[in-house]
Amino acid sequence: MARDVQLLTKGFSPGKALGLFAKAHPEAGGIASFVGKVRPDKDVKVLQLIHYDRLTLPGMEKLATNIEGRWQLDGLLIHHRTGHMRPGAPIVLVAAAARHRRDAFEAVDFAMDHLKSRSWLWKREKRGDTWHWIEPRDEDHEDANRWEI
Amino acid sequence: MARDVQLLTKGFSPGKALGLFAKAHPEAGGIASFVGKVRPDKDVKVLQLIHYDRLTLPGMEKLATNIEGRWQLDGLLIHHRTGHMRPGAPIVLVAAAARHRRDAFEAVDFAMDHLKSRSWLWKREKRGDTWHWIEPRDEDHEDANRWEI
Amino acid sequence: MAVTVVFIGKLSDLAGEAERHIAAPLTWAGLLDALDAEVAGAARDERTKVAVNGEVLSDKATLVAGEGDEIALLPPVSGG
Amino acid sequence: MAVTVVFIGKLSDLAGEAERHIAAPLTWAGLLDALDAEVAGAARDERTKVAVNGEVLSDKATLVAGEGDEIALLPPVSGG
Repeated sequence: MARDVQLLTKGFSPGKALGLFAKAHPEAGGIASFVGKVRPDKDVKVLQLIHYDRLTLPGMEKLATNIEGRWQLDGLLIHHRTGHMRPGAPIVLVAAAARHRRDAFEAVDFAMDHLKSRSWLWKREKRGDTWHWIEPRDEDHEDANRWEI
Repeated sequence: MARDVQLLTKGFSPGKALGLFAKAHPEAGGIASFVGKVRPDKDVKVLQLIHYDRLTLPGMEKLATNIEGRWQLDGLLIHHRTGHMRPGAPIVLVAAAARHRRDAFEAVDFAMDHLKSRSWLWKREKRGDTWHWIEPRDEDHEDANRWEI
Repeated sequence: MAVTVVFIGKLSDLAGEAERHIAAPLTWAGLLDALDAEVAGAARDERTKVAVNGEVLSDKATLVAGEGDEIALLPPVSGG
Repeated sequence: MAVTVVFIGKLSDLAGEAERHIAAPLTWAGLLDALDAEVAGAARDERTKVAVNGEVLSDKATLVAGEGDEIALLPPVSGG
Protein backbone atom coordinates (compact mmCIF):
# COMPACT_ATOMS: atom_id res chain seq x y z
CA MET A 1 0.00 0.00 0.00
CA ALA A 2 1.24 3.48 -0.87
CA ARG A 3 1.39 5.74 2.14
CA ASP A 4 1.87 9.51 2.19
CA VAL A 5 2.09 10.94 5.72
CA GLN A 6 3.24 14.53 6.13
CA LEU A 7 3.42 17.19 8.80
CA LEU A 8 3.29 20.48 6.92
CA THR A 9 4.67 23.77 8.19
CA LYS A 10 3.17 25.85 5.39
CA GLY A 11 -0.23 26.33 3.78
CA PHE A 12 -1.35 23.65 1.34
CA SER A 13 -4.09 22.98 -1.20
CA PRO A 14 -6.21 19.95 -0.25
CA GLY A 15 -7.76 19.92 -3.72
CA LYS A 16 -4.39 19.65 -5.40
CA ALA A 17 -3.13 16.98 -3.00
CA LEU A 18 -6.34 15.02 -3.50
CA GLY A 19 -6.05 15.26 -7.27
CA LEU A 20 -2.51 13.87 -7.19
CA PHE A 21 -3.60 11.13 -4.81
CA ALA A 22 -6.44 10.11 -7.15
CA LYS A 23 -4.03 10.02 -10.08
CA ALA A 24 -1.63 7.85 -8.10
CA HIS A 25 -4.39 5.27 -7.48
CA PRO A 26 -6.17 4.53 -10.75
CA GLU A 27 -6.79 0.98 -9.55
CA ALA A 28 -8.98 1.98 -6.60
CA GLY A 29 -12.75 1.80 -6.96
CA GLY A 30 -13.23 4.72 -4.64
CA ILE A 31 -11.60 7.47 -2.65
CA ALA A 32 -13.02 8.82 0.59
CA SER A 33 -11.58 12.00 2.01
CA PHE A 34 -11.96 14.64 4.66
CA VAL A 35 -10.68 18.19 4.75
CA GLY A 36 -10.72 20.06 8.05
CA LYS A 37 -10.35 23.82 8.15
CA VAL A 38 -9.93 26.50 10.79
CA ARG A 39 -13.49 27.53 11.54
CA PRO A 40 -14.22 31.21 11.00
CA ASP A 41 -15.87 31.26 14.41
CA LYS A 42 -16.20 33.75 17.18
CA ASP A 43 -13.40 36.28 17.19
CA VAL A 44 -10.53 33.90 16.55
CA LYS A 45 -7.83 35.68 14.57
CA VAL A 46 -5.11 33.04 14.46
CA LEU A 47 -4.83 29.40 15.40
CA GLN A 48 -1.47 27.90 16.32
CA LEU A 49 -0.73 24.20 16.29
CA ILE A 50 2.41 23.12 18.12
CA HIS A 51 4.05 19.79 17.45
CA TYR A 52 6.95 17.94 19.04
CA ASP A 53 9.37 16.56 16.45
CA ARG A 54 10.12 13.35 18.29
CA LEU A 55 6.47 12.36 18.69
CA THR A 56 4.10 14.08 16.28
CA LEU A 57 5.12 12.72 12.88
CA PRO A 58 6.17 9.32 14.32
CA GLY A 59 2.69 9.18 15.93
CA MET A 60 1.04 9.90 12.57
CA GLU A 61 3.12 7.11 10.99
CA LYS A 62 2.00 4.72 13.74
CA LEU A 63 -1.60 5.72 13.07
CA ALA A 64 -1.10 4.94 9.37
CA THR A 65 0.38 1.53 10.22
CA ASN A 66 -2.59 0.82 12.48
CA ILE A 67 -5.03 1.79 9.71
CA GLU A 68 -3.22 -0.36 7.14
CA GLY A 69 -3.62 -3.33 9.47
CA ARG A 70 -7.33 -2.78 9.93
CA TRP A 71 -8.61 -1.98 6.45
CA GLN A 72 -7.76 -3.12 2.97
CA LEU A 73 -6.55 -0.01 1.21
CA ASP A 74 -4.71 0.79 -2.00
CA GLY A 75 -3.46 4.11 -0.65
CA LEU A 76 -3.59 6.31 2.42
CA LEU A 77 -2.80 10.01 2.68
CA ILE A 78 -2.52 12.00 5.92
CA HIS A 79 -1.40 15.62 5.66
CA HIS A 80 -1.55 17.74 8.80
CA ARG A 81 -0.60 21.36 9.30
CA THR A 82 1.43 22.75 12.18
CA GLY A 83 2.24 26.39 12.91
CA HIS A 84 0.07 29.47 12.53
CA MET A 85 -3.16 29.38 10.54
CA ARG A 86 -5.84 31.92 9.68
CA PRO A 87 -9.58 31.18 9.81
CA GLY A 88 -10.61 29.23 6.72
CA ALA A 89 -7.16 27.71 6.20
CA PRO A 90 -6.98 23.93 5.77
CA ILE A 91 -5.57 22.07 8.78
CA VAL A 92 -5.87 18.47 7.78
CA LEU A 93 -6.49 16.27 4.76
CA VAL A 94 -7.05 12.54 5.06
CA ALA A 95 -7.79 10.37 2.03
CA ALA A 96 -8.09 6.63 1.56
CA ALA A 97 -8.25 4.79 -1.76
CA ALA A 98 -9.77 1.33 -1.66
CA ARG A 99 -11.39 -1.30 -3.76
CA HIS A 100 -14.38 -1.33 -1.42
CA ARG A 101 -16.17 1.82 -0.36
CA ARG A 102 -16.65 0.82 3.27
CA ASP A 103 -12.92 0.32 3.82
CA ALA A 104 -12.15 3.80 2.47
CA PHE A 105 -14.84 5.47 4.58
CA GLU A 106 -13.94 3.77 7.81
CA ALA A 107 -10.22 4.39 7.40
CA VAL A 108 -10.76 8.14 6.94
CA ASP A 109 -13.30 8.32 9.76
CA PHE A 110 -10.97 6.45 12.12
CA ALA A 111 -7.97 8.58 11.14
CA MET A 112 -9.87 11.81 11.78
CA ASP A 113 -11.20 10.64 15.14
CA HIS A 114 -7.68 9.70 16.14
CA LEU A 115 -6.06 12.89 14.86
CA LYS A 116 -8.65 15.12 16.54
CA SER A 117 -8.27 13.67 20.00
CA ARG A 118 -5.06 11.67 20.28
CA SER A 119 -2.45 13.14 17.99
CA TRP A 120 0.59 14.82 19.54
CA LEU A 121 -0.54 18.34 18.79
CA TRP A 122 -1.24 21.27 21.04
CA LYS A 123 -3.43 24.14 20.01
CA ARG A 124 -3.97 27.71 21.01
CA GLU A 125 -6.03 30.45 19.47
CA LYS A 126 -5.71 34.19 19.57
CA ARG A 127 -8.89 36.06 20.44
CA GLY A 128 -8.44 39.79 20.52
CA ASP A 129 -4.87 40.15 21.76
CA THR A 130 -4.83 37.10 23.99
CA TRP A 131 -3.76 33.52 23.31
CA HIS A 132 -5.93 30.72 24.76
CA TRP A 133 -4.87 27.07 25.02
CA ILE A 134 -7.42 24.61 23.69
CA GLU A 135 -8.19 21.20 25.15
CA PRO A 136 -9.94 18.46 23.16
CA ARG A 137 -13.72 18.62 23.16
CA ASP A 138 -15.59 15.82 24.95
CA GLU A 139 -17.22 15.16 21.59
CA ASP A 140 -13.83 14.34 20.07
CA HIS A 141 -13.04 11.88 22.85
CA GLU A 142 -16.42 10.23 22.35
CA ASP A 143 -15.76 9.94 18.62
CA ALA A 144 -12.42 8.25 19.29
CA ASN A 145 -13.98 5.93 21.86
CA ARG A 146 -16.24 4.48 19.18
CA TRP A 147 -13.22 2.50 18.02
CA GLU A 148 -11.27 -0.02 20.08
CA ILE A 149 -8.14 2.08 20.43
CA MET B 1 -28.25 24.96 2.75
CA ALA B 2 -26.70 25.11 -0.71
CA ARG B 3 -27.49 22.05 -2.76
CA ASP B 4 -25.89 20.97 -6.04
CA VAL B 5 -27.45 17.82 -7.49
CA GLN B 6 -26.58 16.88 -11.05
CA LEU B 7 -26.98 13.96 -13.40
CA LEU B 8 -24.07 14.26 -15.83
CA THR B 9 -24.03 12.85 -19.34
CA LYS B 10 -20.35 13.59 -19.94
CA GLY B 11 -17.04 12.96 -18.17
CA PHE B 12 -16.23 15.23 -15.24
CA SER B 13 -13.36 16.07 -12.91
CA PRO B 14 -14.19 15.25 -9.28
CA GLY B 15 -11.12 17.22 -8.12
CA LYS B 16 -12.30 20.36 -9.88
CA ALA B 17 -15.89 20.01 -8.66
CA LEU B 18 -14.63 19.44 -5.12
CA GLY B 19 -12.37 22.49 -5.30
CA LEU B 20 -15.30 24.68 -6.35
CA PHE B 21 -17.48 23.18 -3.64
CA ALA B 22 -14.84 23.94 -0.99
CA LYS B 23 -14.57 27.52 -2.23
CA ALA B 24 -18.33 27.89 -2.07
CA HIS B 25 -18.34 26.87 1.61
CA PRO B 26 -15.66 28.80 3.46
CA GLU B 27 -17.84 28.75 6.58
CA ALA B 28 -17.78 24.95 6.96
CA GLY B 29 -15.34 23.39 9.40
CA GLY B 30 -14.97 20.31 7.28
CA ILE B 31 -15.79 18.63 4.00
CA ALA B 32 -16.21 14.90 3.64
CA SER B 33 -16.32 13.43 0.17
CA PHE B 34 -16.37 10.24 -1.82
CA VAL B 35 -15.41 9.62 -5.44
CA GLY B 36 -16.46 6.36 -7.05
CA LYS B 37 -14.83 5.19 -10.27
CA VAL B 38 -15.33 2.42 -12.80
CA ARG B 39 -13.09 -0.35 -11.50
CA PRO B 40 -10.45 -1.54 -13.96
CA ASP B 41 -11.51 -5.11 -13.21
CA LYS B 42 -11.77 -8.31 -15.14
CA ASP B 43 -12.21 -7.76 -18.83
CA VAL B 44 -14.76 -4.98 -18.65
CA LYS B 45 -14.30 -2.63 -21.58
CA VAL B 46 -17.21 -0.24 -21.09
CA LEU B 47 -19.81 0.39 -18.43
CA GLN B 48 -23.15 1.89 -19.33
CA LEU B 49 -25.48 3.54 -16.85
CA ILE B 50 -29.04 4.09 -17.98
CA HIS B 51 -31.34 6.57 -16.33
CA TYR B 52 -35.01 7.43 -16.68
CA ASP B 53 -35.59 11.17 -16.92
CA ARG B 54 -38.79 11.22 -14.92
CA LEU B 55 -37.31 9.34 -11.95
CA THR B 56 -33.53 9.45 -11.74
CA LEU B 57 -32.76 13.11 -11.10
CA PRO B 58 -36.00 13.66 -9.11
CA GLY B 59 -34.94 10.66 -6.97
CA MET B 60 -31.52 12.21 -6.37
CA GLU B 61 -33.23 15.47 -5.34
CA LYS B 62 -35.44 13.54 -2.92
CA LEU B 63 -32.33 11.89 -1.48
CA ALA B 64 -30.78 15.33 -0.97
CA THR B 65 -33.93 16.56 0.79
CA ASN B 66 -33.86 13.50 3.02
CA ILE B 67 -30.20 14.12 3.87
CA GLU B 68 -30.81 17.80 4.63
CA GLY B 69 -33.49 16.76 7.11
CA ARG B 70 -31.23 14.31 8.89
CA TRP B 71 -27.93 16.14 9.21
CA GLN B 72 -26.93 19.72 9.77
CA LEU B 73 -25.01 20.68 6.66
CA ASP B 74 -23.77 23.88 5.08
CA GLY B 75 -23.64 22.34 1.63
CA LEU B 76 -24.33 19.09 -0.21
CA LEU B 77 -23.10 18.04 -3.63
CA ILE B 78 -24.23 14.95 -5.54
CA HIS B 79 -22.93 14.49 -9.08
CA HIS B 80 -23.65 11.21 -10.84
CA ARG B 81 -22.73 10.09 -14.31
CA THR B 82 -25.00 8.38 -16.77
CA GLY B 83 -24.10 7.00 -20.20
CA HIS B 84 -20.99 5.15 -21.31
CA MET B 85 -17.84 5.10 -19.16
CA ARG B 86 -14.41 3.53 -19.52
CA PRO B 87 -12.57 1.77 -16.67
CA GLY B 88 -11.05 4.36 -14.34
CA ALA B 89 -13.60 7.04 -15.20
CA PRO B 90 -15.37 8.75 -12.29
CA ILE B 91 -19.01 7.72 -11.83
CA VAL B 92 -20.05 9.58 -8.72
CA LEU B 93 -18.93 12.39 -6.44
CA VAL B 94 -20.68 13.14 -3.17
CA ALA B 95 -19.47 15.90 -0.85
CA ALA B 96 -20.91 17.39 2.32
CA ALA B 97 -19.73 20.54 4.07
CA ALA B 98 -20.62 20.87 7.71
CA ARG B 99 -19.70 22.59 10.91
CA HIS B 100 -19.31 19.21 12.61
CA ARG B 101 -17.27 16.40 11.13
CA ARG B 102 -19.68 13.62 12.03
CA ASP B 103 -22.55 15.26 10.14
CA ALA B 104 -20.44 15.54 6.99
CA PHE B 105 -19.21 11.93 7.18
CA GLU B 106 -22.60 10.41 7.82
CA ALA B 107 -24.30 12.43 5.10
CA VAL B 108 -21.79 11.23 2.47
CA ASP B 109 -21.86 7.65 3.73
CA PHE B 110 -25.67 7.61 3.66
CA ALA B 111 -25.81 9.20 0.20
CA MET B 112 -23.41 6.63 -1.23
CA ASP B 113 -25.25 3.67 0.32
CA HIS B 114 -28.48 5.00 -1.12
CA LEU B 115 -27.08 5.77 -4.56
CA LYS B 116 -25.38 2.36 -4.87
CA SER B 117 -28.47 0.32 -4.12
CA ARG B 118 -31.61 2.40 -4.49
CA SER B 119 -31.06 5.06 -7.13
CA TRP B 120 -33.02 4.83 -10.37
CA LEU B 121 -30.10 3.66 -12.46
CA TRP B 122 -29.56 0.53 -14.49
CA LYS B 123 -26.16 -0.75 -15.38
CA ARG B 124 -24.64 -3.03 -17.93
CA GLU B 125 -21.05 -3.80 -18.77
CA LYS B 126 -19.41 -4.96 -21.93
CA ARG B 127 -17.06 -7.90 -21.54
CA GLY B 128 -15.50 -9.03 -24.79
CA ASP B 129 -18.25 -8.29 -27.31
CA THR B 130 -21.18 -8.97 -25.03
CA TRP B 131 -23.21 -6.71 -22.80
CA HIS B 132 -24.20 -8.00 -19.35
CA TRP B 133 -26.86 -6.45 -17.12
CA ILE B 134 -25.73 -5.88 -13.53
CA GLU B 135 -27.87 -6.28 -10.44
CA PRO B 136 -26.98 -4.67 -7.09
CA ARG B 137 -24.58 -6.64 -4.93
CA ASP B 138 -25.96 -8.06 -1.66
CA GLU B 139 -23.24 -6.03 0.03
CA ASP B 140 -24.79 -2.81 -1.30
CA HIS B 141 -28.21 -3.76 0.04
CA GLU B 142 -26.70 -4.55 3.42
CA ASP B 143 -24.97 -1.17 3.45
CA ALA B 144 -28.26 0.59 2.72
CA ASN B 145 -30.05 -1.46 5.37
CA ARG B 146 -27.77 -0.01 8.04
CA TRP B 147 -29.92 3.13 7.84
CA GLU B 148 -33.64 3.33 8.53
CA ILE B 149 -34.69 3.97 4.96
CA MET C 1 -51.21 10.75 -28.76
CA ALA C 2 -52.10 7.39 -27.20
CA VAL C 3 -50.13 6.11 -24.21
CA THR C 4 -46.33 5.88 -24.37
CA VAL C 5 -44.84 2.76 -22.82
CA VAL C 6 -41.13 3.07 -22.01
CA PHE C 7 -39.01 -0.05 -21.58
CA ILE C 8 -36.01 0.45 -19.29
CA GLY C 9 -32.78 -1.53 -19.13
CA LYS C 10 -33.04 -5.21 -19.92
CA LEU C 11 -36.77 -4.82 -20.62
CA SER C 12 -35.86 -2.79 -23.70
CA ASP C 13 -33.63 -5.69 -24.81
CA LEU C 14 -36.58 -8.07 -24.35
CA ALA C 15 -39.03 -5.75 -26.10
CA GLY C 16 -36.60 -5.02 -28.89
CA GLU C 17 -37.48 -1.32 -28.63
CA ALA C 18 -37.06 1.58 -26.19
CA GLU C 19 -40.73 2.54 -26.24
CA ARG C 20 -44.00 2.01 -28.02
CA HIS C 21 -47.39 3.63 -28.25
CA ILE C 22 -50.60 1.90 -27.28
CA ALA C 23 -54.12 3.24 -27.63
CA ALA C 24 -55.61 4.95 -24.57
CA PRO C 25 -57.17 4.31 -22.14
CA LEU C 26 -54.93 1.56 -20.83
CA THR C 27 -55.27 -0.64 -17.72
CA TRP C 28 -52.78 -3.16 -16.33
CA ALA C 29 -54.66 -6.05 -18.00
CA GLY C 30 -54.81 -4.10 -21.27
CA LEU C 31 -51.08 -3.40 -21.14
CA LEU C 32 -50.20 -7.06 -20.53
CA ASP C 33 -52.44 -8.07 -23.46
CA ALA C 34 -50.69 -5.59 -25.73
CA LEU C 35 -47.18 -6.78 -24.88
CA ASP C 36 -45.35 -9.82 -26.27
CA ALA C 37 -45.68 -12.82 -23.97
CA GLU C 38 -42.05 -12.64 -22.86
CA VAL C 39 -42.20 -8.91 -22.09
CA ALA C 40 -45.55 -9.35 -20.33
CA GLY C 41 -43.98 -12.08 -18.18
CA ALA C 42 -41.12 -9.77 -17.19
CA ALA C 43 -43.60 -6.95 -16.49
CA ARG C 44 -45.53 -9.28 -14.16
CA ASP C 45 -42.32 -10.13 -12.21
CA GLU C 46 -42.85 -8.72 -8.72
CA ARG C 47 -39.44 -7.00 -8.90
CA THR C 48 -40.53 -5.03 -11.98
CA LYS C 49 -42.02 -1.70 -10.98
CA VAL C 50 -44.35 0.52 -12.99
CA ALA C 51 -44.42 4.30 -13.06
CA VAL C 52 -47.05 6.56 -14.60
CA ASN C 53 -45.76 10.03 -15.45
CA GLY C 54 -42.86 9.55 -13.02
CA GLU C 55 -44.98 8.29 -10.11
CA VAL C 56 -44.15 4.72 -9.10
CA LEU C 57 -47.27 2.66 -8.41
CA SER C 58 -47.36 0.72 -5.16
CA ASP C 59 -49.78 -1.73 -6.83
CA LYS C 60 -49.34 -2.29 -10.56
CA ALA C 61 -52.88 -3.67 -10.88
CA THR C 62 -54.25 -0.17 -10.22
CA LEU C 63 -52.66 1.18 -13.43
CA VAL C 64 -54.89 3.48 -15.46
CA ALA C 65 -53.30 5.61 -18.19
CA GLY C 66 -54.99 8.06 -20.57
CA GLU C 67 -54.05 10.08 -23.65
CA GLY C 68 -50.51 11.47 -23.40
CA ASP C 69 -49.58 9.55 -20.27
CA GLU C 70 -46.19 7.85 -20.05
CA ILE C 71 -45.90 4.40 -18.52
CA ALA C 72 -42.42 3.13 -17.60
CA LEU C 73 -41.62 -0.52 -16.96
CA LEU C 74 -38.70 -0.60 -14.52
CA PRO C 75 -36.60 -3.69 -13.84
CA PRO C 76 -34.68 -3.92 -10.52
CA VAL C 77 -32.25 -1.00 -10.28
CA SER C 78 -28.54 -1.75 -10.46
CA GLY C 79 -27.57 1.27 -8.43
CA GLY C 80 -24.89 3.76 -9.37
CA MET D 1 25.79 18.24 27.08
CA ALA D 2 23.63 17.68 30.17
CA VAL D 3 19.95 16.74 29.78
CA THR D 4 17.66 18.86 27.64
CA VAL D 5 14.21 19.43 29.11
CA VAL D 6 11.62 20.54 26.54
CA PHE D 7 8.46 22.33 27.68
CA ILE D 8 5.54 21.86 25.32
CA GLY D 9 2.45 24.03 24.89
CA LYS D 10 1.19 25.76 27.99
CA LEU D 11 4.08 24.32 30.00
CA SER D 12 6.44 26.54 28.03
CA ASP D 13 4.25 29.52 29.01
CA LEU D 14 4.53 28.46 32.65
CA ALA D 15 8.28 27.82 32.45
CA GLY D 16 8.88 31.02 30.52
CA GLU D 17 11.14 29.15 28.13
CA ALA D 18 10.93 26.46 25.45
CA GLU D 19 13.68 24.30 26.94
CA ARG D 20 16.45 24.26 29.47
CA HIS D 21 19.48 22.16 30.29
CA ILE D 22 19.93 20.35 33.56
CA ALA D 23 22.96 18.39 34.70
CA ALA D 24 22.90 14.65 34.10
CA PRO D 25 22.06 12.14 35.43
CA LEU D 26 18.48 13.15 36.12
CA THR D 27 15.68 11.26 37.88
CA TRP D 28 12.02 12.24 38.29
CA ALA D 29 12.67 13.60 41.77
CA GLY D 30 15.74 15.46 40.54
CA LEU D 31 13.78 17.01 37.70
CA LEU D 32 10.99 18.20 39.99
CA ASP D 33 13.60 19.73 42.33
CA ALA D 34 15.19 21.58 39.45
CA LEU D 35 11.93 23.08 38.16
CA ASP D 36 10.11 26.12 39.52
CA ALA D 37 7.37 25.16 41.95
CA GLU D 38 4.59 26.05 39.53
CA VAL D 39 6.12 24.11 36.64
CA ALA D 40 6.88 21.17 38.93
CA GLY D 41 3.23 21.19 40.00
CA ALA D 42 2.07 21.08 36.38
CA ALA D 43 4.60 18.30 35.66
CA ARG D 44 3.15 16.26 38.54
CA ASP D 45 -0.40 16.60 37.13
CA GLU D 46 -1.45 13.09 36.13
CA ARG D 47 -2.52 14.38 32.72
CA THR D 48 1.01 15.60 32.00
CA LYS D 49 3.03 12.95 30.24
CA VAL D 50 6.79 12.61 30.02
CA ALA D 51 8.83 11.36 27.08
CA VAL D 52 12.53 10.50 27.02
CA ASN D 53 14.04 10.67 23.53
CA GLY D 54 10.58 10.37 22.01
CA GLU D 55 9.46 7.39 24.13
CA VAL D 56 6.50 8.23 26.35
CA LEU D 57 6.91 6.78 29.87
CA SER D 58 4.02 4.80 31.26
CA ASP D 59 5.20 5.74 34.75
CA LYS D 60 6.91 9.10 35.14
CA ALA D 61 8.52 8.05 38.42
CA THR D 62 10.76 5.65 36.47
CA LEU D 63 12.45 8.54 34.63
CA VAL D 64 16.20 8.25 34.29
CA ALA D 65 18.02 10.53 31.83
CA GLY D 66 21.71 10.75 31.05
CA GLU D 67 24.08 12.98 29.06
CA GLY D 68 22.50 14.11 25.79
CA ASP D 69 19.05 12.72 26.54
CA GLU D 70 15.98 14.82 25.77
CA ILE D 71 13.09 14.91 28.23
CA ALA D 72 9.77 16.36 27.03
CA LEU D 73 7.01 17.51 29.38
CA LEU D 74 3.74 17.05 27.52
CA PRO D 75 0.47 18.62 28.63
CA PRO D 76 -2.82 17.03 27.46
CA VAL D 77 -2.95 17.10 23.67
CA SER D 78 -5.48 19.38 22.00
CA GLY D 79 -5.76 17.22 18.91
CA GLY D 80 -5.51 18.47 15.36
